Amino acid sequence: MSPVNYVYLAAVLFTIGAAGVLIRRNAIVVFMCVELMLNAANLTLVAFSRIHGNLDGQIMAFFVMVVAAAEVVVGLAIIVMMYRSRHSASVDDASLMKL
Amino acid sequence: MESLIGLLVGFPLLGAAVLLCGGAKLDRSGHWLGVLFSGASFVTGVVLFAGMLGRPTDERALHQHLFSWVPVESFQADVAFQLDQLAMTFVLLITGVGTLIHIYSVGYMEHDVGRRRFFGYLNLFLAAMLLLVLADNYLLLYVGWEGVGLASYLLIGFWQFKPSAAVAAKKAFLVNRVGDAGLAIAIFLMFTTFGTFTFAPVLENATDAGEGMLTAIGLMLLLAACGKSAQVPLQSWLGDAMEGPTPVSALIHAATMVTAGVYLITRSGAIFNGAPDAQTAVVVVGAVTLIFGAIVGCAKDDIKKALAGSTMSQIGYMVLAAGLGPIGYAFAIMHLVTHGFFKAGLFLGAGSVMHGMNDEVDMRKYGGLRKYMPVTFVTFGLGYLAIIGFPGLSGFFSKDQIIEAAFAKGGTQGLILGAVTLIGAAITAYYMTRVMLMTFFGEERWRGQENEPHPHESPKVMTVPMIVLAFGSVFAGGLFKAGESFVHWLEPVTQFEHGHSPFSAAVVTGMTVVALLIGVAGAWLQYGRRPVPSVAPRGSLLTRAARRDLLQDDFNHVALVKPGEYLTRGLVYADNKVVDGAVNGTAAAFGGLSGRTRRVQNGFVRSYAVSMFGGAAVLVAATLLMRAV
Amino acid sequence: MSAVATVSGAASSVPSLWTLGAEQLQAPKIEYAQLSPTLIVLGAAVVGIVLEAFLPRKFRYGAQLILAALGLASAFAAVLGLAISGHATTKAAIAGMGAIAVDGPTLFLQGTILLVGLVSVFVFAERRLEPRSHKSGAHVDSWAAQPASVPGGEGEREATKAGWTTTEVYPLLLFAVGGMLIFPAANDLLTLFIALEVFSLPLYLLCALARRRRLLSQEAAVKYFLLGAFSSAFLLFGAALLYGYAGTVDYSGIARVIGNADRTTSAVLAETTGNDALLLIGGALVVMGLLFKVGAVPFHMWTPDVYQGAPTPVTGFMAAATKVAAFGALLRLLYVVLPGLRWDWRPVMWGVAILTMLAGAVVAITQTDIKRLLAYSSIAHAGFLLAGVIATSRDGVSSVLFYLGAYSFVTLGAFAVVTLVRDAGGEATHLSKWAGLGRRSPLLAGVFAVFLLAFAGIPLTSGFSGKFAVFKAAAEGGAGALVVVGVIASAIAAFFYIRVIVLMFLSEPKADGPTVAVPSVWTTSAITAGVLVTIVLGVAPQYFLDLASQAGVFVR
Amino acid sequence: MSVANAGFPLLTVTAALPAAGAIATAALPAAKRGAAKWVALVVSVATLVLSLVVLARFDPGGPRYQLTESHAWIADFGVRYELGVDGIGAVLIALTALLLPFIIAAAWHDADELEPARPNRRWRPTQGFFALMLATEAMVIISFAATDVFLFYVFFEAMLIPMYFLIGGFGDRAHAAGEEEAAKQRSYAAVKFLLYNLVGGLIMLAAVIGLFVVTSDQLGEGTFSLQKITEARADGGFQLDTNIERLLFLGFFFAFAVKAPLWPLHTWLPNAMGESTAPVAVLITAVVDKVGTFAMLRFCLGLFPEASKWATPVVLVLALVSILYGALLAVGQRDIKRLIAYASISHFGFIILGVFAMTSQGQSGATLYMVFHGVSTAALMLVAGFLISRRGSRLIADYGGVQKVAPVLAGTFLVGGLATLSLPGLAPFISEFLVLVGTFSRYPVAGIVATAGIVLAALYVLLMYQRTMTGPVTRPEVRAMPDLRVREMAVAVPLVALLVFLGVFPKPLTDIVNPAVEHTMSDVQKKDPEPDHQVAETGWFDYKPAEHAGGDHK
Repeated sequence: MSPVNYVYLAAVLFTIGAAGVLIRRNAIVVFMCVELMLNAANLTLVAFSRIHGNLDGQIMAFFVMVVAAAEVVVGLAIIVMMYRSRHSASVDDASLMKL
Repeated sequence: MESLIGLLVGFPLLGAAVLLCGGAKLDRSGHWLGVLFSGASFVTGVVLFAGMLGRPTDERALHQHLFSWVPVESFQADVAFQLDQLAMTFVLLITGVGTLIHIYSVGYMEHDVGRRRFFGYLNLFLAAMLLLVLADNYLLLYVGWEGVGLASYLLIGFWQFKPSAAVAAKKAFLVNRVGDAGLAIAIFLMFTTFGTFTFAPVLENATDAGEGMLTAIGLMLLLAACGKSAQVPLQSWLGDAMEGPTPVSALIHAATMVTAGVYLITRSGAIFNGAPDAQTAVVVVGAVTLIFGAIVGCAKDDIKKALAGSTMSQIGYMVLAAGLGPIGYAFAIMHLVTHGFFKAGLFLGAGSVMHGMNDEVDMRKYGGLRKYMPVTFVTFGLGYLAIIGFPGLSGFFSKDQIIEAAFAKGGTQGLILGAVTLIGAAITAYYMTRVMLMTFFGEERWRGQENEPHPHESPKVMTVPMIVLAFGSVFAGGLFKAGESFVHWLEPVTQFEHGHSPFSAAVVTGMTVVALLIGVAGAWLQYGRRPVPSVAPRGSLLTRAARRDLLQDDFNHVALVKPGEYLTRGLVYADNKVVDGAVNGTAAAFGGLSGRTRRVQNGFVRSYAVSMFGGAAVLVAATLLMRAV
Repeated sequence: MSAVATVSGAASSVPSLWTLGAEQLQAPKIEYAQLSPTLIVLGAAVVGIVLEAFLPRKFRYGAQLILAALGLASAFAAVLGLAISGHATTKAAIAGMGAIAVDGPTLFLQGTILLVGLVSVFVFAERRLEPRSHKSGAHVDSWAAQPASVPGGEGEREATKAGWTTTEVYPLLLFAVGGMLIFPAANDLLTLFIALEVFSLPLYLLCALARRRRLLSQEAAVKYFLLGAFSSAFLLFGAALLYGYAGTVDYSGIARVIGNADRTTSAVLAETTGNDALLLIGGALVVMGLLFKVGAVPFHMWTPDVYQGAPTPVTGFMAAATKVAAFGALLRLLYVVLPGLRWDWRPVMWGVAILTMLAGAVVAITQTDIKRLLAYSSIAHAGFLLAGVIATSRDGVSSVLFYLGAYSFVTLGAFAVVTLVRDAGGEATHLSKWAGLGRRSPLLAGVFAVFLLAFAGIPLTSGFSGKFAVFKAAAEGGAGALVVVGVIASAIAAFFYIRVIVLMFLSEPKADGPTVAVPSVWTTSAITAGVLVTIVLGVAPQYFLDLASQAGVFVR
Repeated sequence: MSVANAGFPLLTVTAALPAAGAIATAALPAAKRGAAKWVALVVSVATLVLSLVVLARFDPGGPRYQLTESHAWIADFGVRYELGVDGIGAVLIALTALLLPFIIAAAWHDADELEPARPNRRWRPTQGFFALMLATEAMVIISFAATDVFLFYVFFEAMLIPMYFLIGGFGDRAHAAGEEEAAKQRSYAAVKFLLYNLVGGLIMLAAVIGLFVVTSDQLGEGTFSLQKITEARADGGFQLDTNIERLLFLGFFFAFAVKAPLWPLHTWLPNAMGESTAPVAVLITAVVDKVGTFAMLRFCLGLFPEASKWATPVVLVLALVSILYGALLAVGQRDIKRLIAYASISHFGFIILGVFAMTSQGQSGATLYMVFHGVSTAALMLVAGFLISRRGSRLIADYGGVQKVAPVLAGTFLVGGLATLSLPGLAPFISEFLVLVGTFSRYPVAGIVATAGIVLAALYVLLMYQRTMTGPVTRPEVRAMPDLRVREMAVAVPLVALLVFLGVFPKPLTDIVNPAVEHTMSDVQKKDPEPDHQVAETGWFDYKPAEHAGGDHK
């Protein structure tokens, strides 16, 4: 089947991820949704790489994975720190600063 | 010779500067200094006069160009003097009477702390008035015009601690300012029409301008004249002006300044000759004021106010005469001069009376003063006879001429004017007799009131000027009449043509005499035969109106003052609420907008994410849209 | 990537990493000289980590400080060297196998970023403001004693007593700077993305490292991190779509495809380029990712919170450097990649710019916290900068460059001043506390007033020169209406800058008002630098304008 | 140009001197409070001398702009540091330099209240006060001398900052509702002043940029140089599209109308003048605001003649409204300083009327008006300040009978007032009459309406004098009032003398101003309207005795 469908799938995944970010309260989950969006991007890259028949996309995908990993490190650190200081991972609790 | 002209103005101006800036060390000698300067000016005047008589008629006018004042392109205003017969007449009147009144004031103001200041102001007035009559162009005349206004303001309000005086001064200046605006506009019109406002070129070419323009200019000049000469409708200030010291009333508000309007009209004769409608307006104003002032004069119990009313009315005569054109100019000036003598004399007399009566002005508290102050009585009496036009005295000649000229105007207009002037003459006789009787005859109503005055004759320094003026009021008229001397003297400037009266001169004179007899008789019946009540009776409606100056102030109050107050209050409010409010409103609006928008920043990450997502969606959509369209 | 350049373009043969072995790949060619600034900084950062690991605590501060300062300084020297040797103009070129463009804008921005970084290091290093620790009596700075410990917990108390501080901030700063150096230089989408992450991640962490008000600090970190990650996901997806459209991530390559230079090279390309949706959506998403970083409406909402919560030195650094880097990237993207789409993105950017200017100015009016106020003002300024970006002319580029240079130093100085106004609870950022500051310490208040006037764009300050340059470019670029809006926005903005000045000078000092700490040479020098740049660029900007206009050309 | 550059940079020095003085004053230590005052005074006097040198060096018959200097400044913006004065600029610089010493002398003690009880190394209000004044002077002088639009704009805007602090930082302690409220009012006034002018300035900024754009695409490279642009227009190398010209004109005019101020943008002035100290109020209305009217004359007419003509009707109407509106509100004021402020608004109406009447009388009048209004307002306002400082109240109702206890004060006050109502013999009369004549000769109706203003002027001035100076002395505070002191005399008397002198002999000024006005008229390609019946000007020499003066051509 045509690789284009992967692109559509990716789009769907991206949307799901975005929706998750908007909907979920738990910081971890939100963060995972972000990762989902990144992976959707990966899928797109790979799919197009397949379509175009060049490797740039695939190479890029690997880079993204690495970056995602790094992001996880930083992100989890921050989230955990927040959790420890307020005993909740809800992003809505982190709303001291407003207006 | 020319170079002397400047001195006429220079002496009093110097005097004013010295006296006003001199400081307290001049307090003791200041007044004589003032007299000296005005006297010097008078002497200069006489010298110039002599010189002028020595020259043939068409070389009499002198001209002195001092310096270029405001040169801007075609607008060339010079400080230059023009001394022709008309100006000469005024110079002599102003400096002569002025000097006399200076001398008189030395006595009158003896005990006043501000005497130095007073003489400073008097000198300032002389300077301004001389500038007015000597100017060779309308702008310089305007300077003198407002200068005398200032002097009058300062002198009316001389006793500033009296609120009434301060208010009267302000009122006088304001009303005059209205007139001044008229003069200013007249000058604009001349400038835009002729490209100049110097007398000679303007007047020589007046007729080119066309009747419409001349009428406009004429009416504006009339407005100015009304303001300065207290003619209806701008007459309301003169009565209050009596708040000033009596010498001031004599000099400024009787003899000289108030007649400036007549001078202006006469000087601008060429313009009026070309604008019959304007002339008619002048005549009407004159006639109305003539009667108006006379009626007011009849009802006043305050001796100065009564005389003020009469001044108004006499100037009415002059304005009327001036409005008649070449047949009247000379007589207007002639009456102006004679009036200068006898009215000044009357005022000084009044002042002398007040001097002896603890500054009491209410004639109902006078009576029988003739034996206490004989000199005053005689001089005042002569002035009285002169003003009512008693045959042989100066007033008789000048007034008679005007009445004759009024008839000579011809047609019904002539008849009406003649009638008005006759009636005026009758009323004049009436109120002057009234003043005379209430003051010097009847029983002594001042006796037995608290702090009863001790009437006494005034010192020489005061009586001498009165005597001199009395001479003037007796003989001046005859002098001028003799061989039409005065008319011939002025003719080169003002033109003269004989009016053709429907009645012979004799008839007119007869009517005049009859009129004055009626007036005198009326007054005698009312005040001579039966005692004068020391409190004013309620009086008829007309009397009460006349006591309130025929409701002129009430009218102004309703028509101008009140609306003005409302307007300003309204504007002050509007300025705060509307003009300012608009701006503050805008600021407040932004504040509110800001307050509302910042609520979007609710502190929740997810809502931020929503806005980002939405933003992204819009961005994409917009981009696609851009391509679509 | 073009290192592993396309195998035979035929879609039939399935290319994969395994089949690569067959071909011998030529070793990639790296122009170390031209990349030296970045390399130096990143190298210094790595060394910094090592130092952090092995040096005993009491030496770390000094060592890190020196290292960071040296690293940045030498990097700046390198930039100067490159610029002088003409790499900004004549020898401008693509380096790193097409990954990095070394040209005028790059060097100008890198120079700016490095200077900003250097000054920030000074502000970071300030340790006069906080009271000494009880136990060791060591000086401490504004960094968390022990970030890992729970706020208000035992661990924190211990660490505070011991007078520990987080010296990791210097390596983190260096990494961030490194990323920022690459960001505006990135010449393909991948490098762009990597650079973005490289400078974002350290910033997320730095935000969380405040010594006082740690809850706020952590909250700032969380918000910044989540939203940052979110936006970078968008950027990445956009990049993917662009790649899908053009078949390459190389800027000039994409530009060529858009300018349909080589659409017909392959059937596939012909097909993918058939639908512009890929291009437009992709482009829009990438741009959005950058707009997030510059803090343009409606992607600005993180700015106030993060600026307020983060440690003030970090805020200053972020506000200045991030904007510079992000605008650099945005410029390159729009001018190099998407010039062909000008007629599509310009109207959209118009909208964004207007929104940003007005929203920033309006919302700032009612702010009560000085840091939030400055945050909103930075949003408004982003709007003004966008006006310059829209000019799409060489003048536009150079004016934006100049504005960035001017603005960044004003911002740094302003936030440095904020660090000095303190009360018992640390920095007194609430505006009411600033009342009557002019009476207490006229000098400081005066300096801050200068910065505010520069923000407001009063003549004889750098703010005015910058604003004039940008608006001029915009007007010449046919965006007159935008200039008018900008002027109105500046008028609104003036209102709240003046409000602060009024507060400082015209209102009576409060009894419980803040004290102004006397800073060490570090902060002093930072503020002085800010003032000097503000005045010089205000009075005699010509030299720098020339610099910017020479640097105004992108290499393609 | 280059030739001129060889010369000594007189204008720069004239402006630099007060600037240096400002720095010097500000630098003085807290203890040296008295010295600060003297430094400021001496510097301002020295500046006056320099400005007189400028007047002396200025040759009315010479080229339009003289003493020119031109140096590169910001090439990228097409900006040069270009100075040069025409007659108008020269006299206004002289006015500025002339008034400053009086303002400073009058403000001698104004900053004293603010001095802290115990000397404080950091807070030095006196030094600051006088430094700010000198700084303002420097900026005003530059903006009068600038022939480069951008240069002008820069200082036009920068000027706001010192003025802002002068208004907001230093007030007379004479507010009815106590010092607490006064402080509030002051900062409100200061902010209002700054915002109004800043908004105006920013709108002008848009126009300035627009000007750059049009010049750059018509002349090749963008320029702000007045000379360049005027020359370019002269040889047809530079025509603006009608609509663009109008937009640019509006941008400029708005800023100047705020500064001037013209109704309805005037509301900042009463607050600013009311709340600040009298000398500062003089600085605002007599010096700083003149930049606005001056700029209309030089930039609006000079750069956008067609648009100026296009806008004339509206501007005239606004000016007339200002005249009457200002006067009426002055009548309605209860606060002396606010009254004078509204009077000034009325006078600015006259100035703008004269500028846009586009006749040589009107514009010469307007220029002279700027100078004379400066002097007369200074006289009136400073004396009013002395009065207020004695009684500690700005309310007219709190006075009465002052003339009796302080005649000299009352006298100078009266002369100032009479000048304000433009009494002949005092300087303002000449300018006002010229403006009226000039306006009338082209727009008769406008001229007549404006003439109504002189009546109202008499009303508000004399009302104020009557209520404050005349009447019986009822209040003890008034009875205890001392007359003018030596310092105050030294301020008031010279101003009064100047008013009289210029009123009698303004020729030196008109000689300098007229040529400049001719140039402006040629900018707008306007000629004075010809009289309907021009008569050969018969000078006094060939004056004929008036035997045919009767005009009896029957």
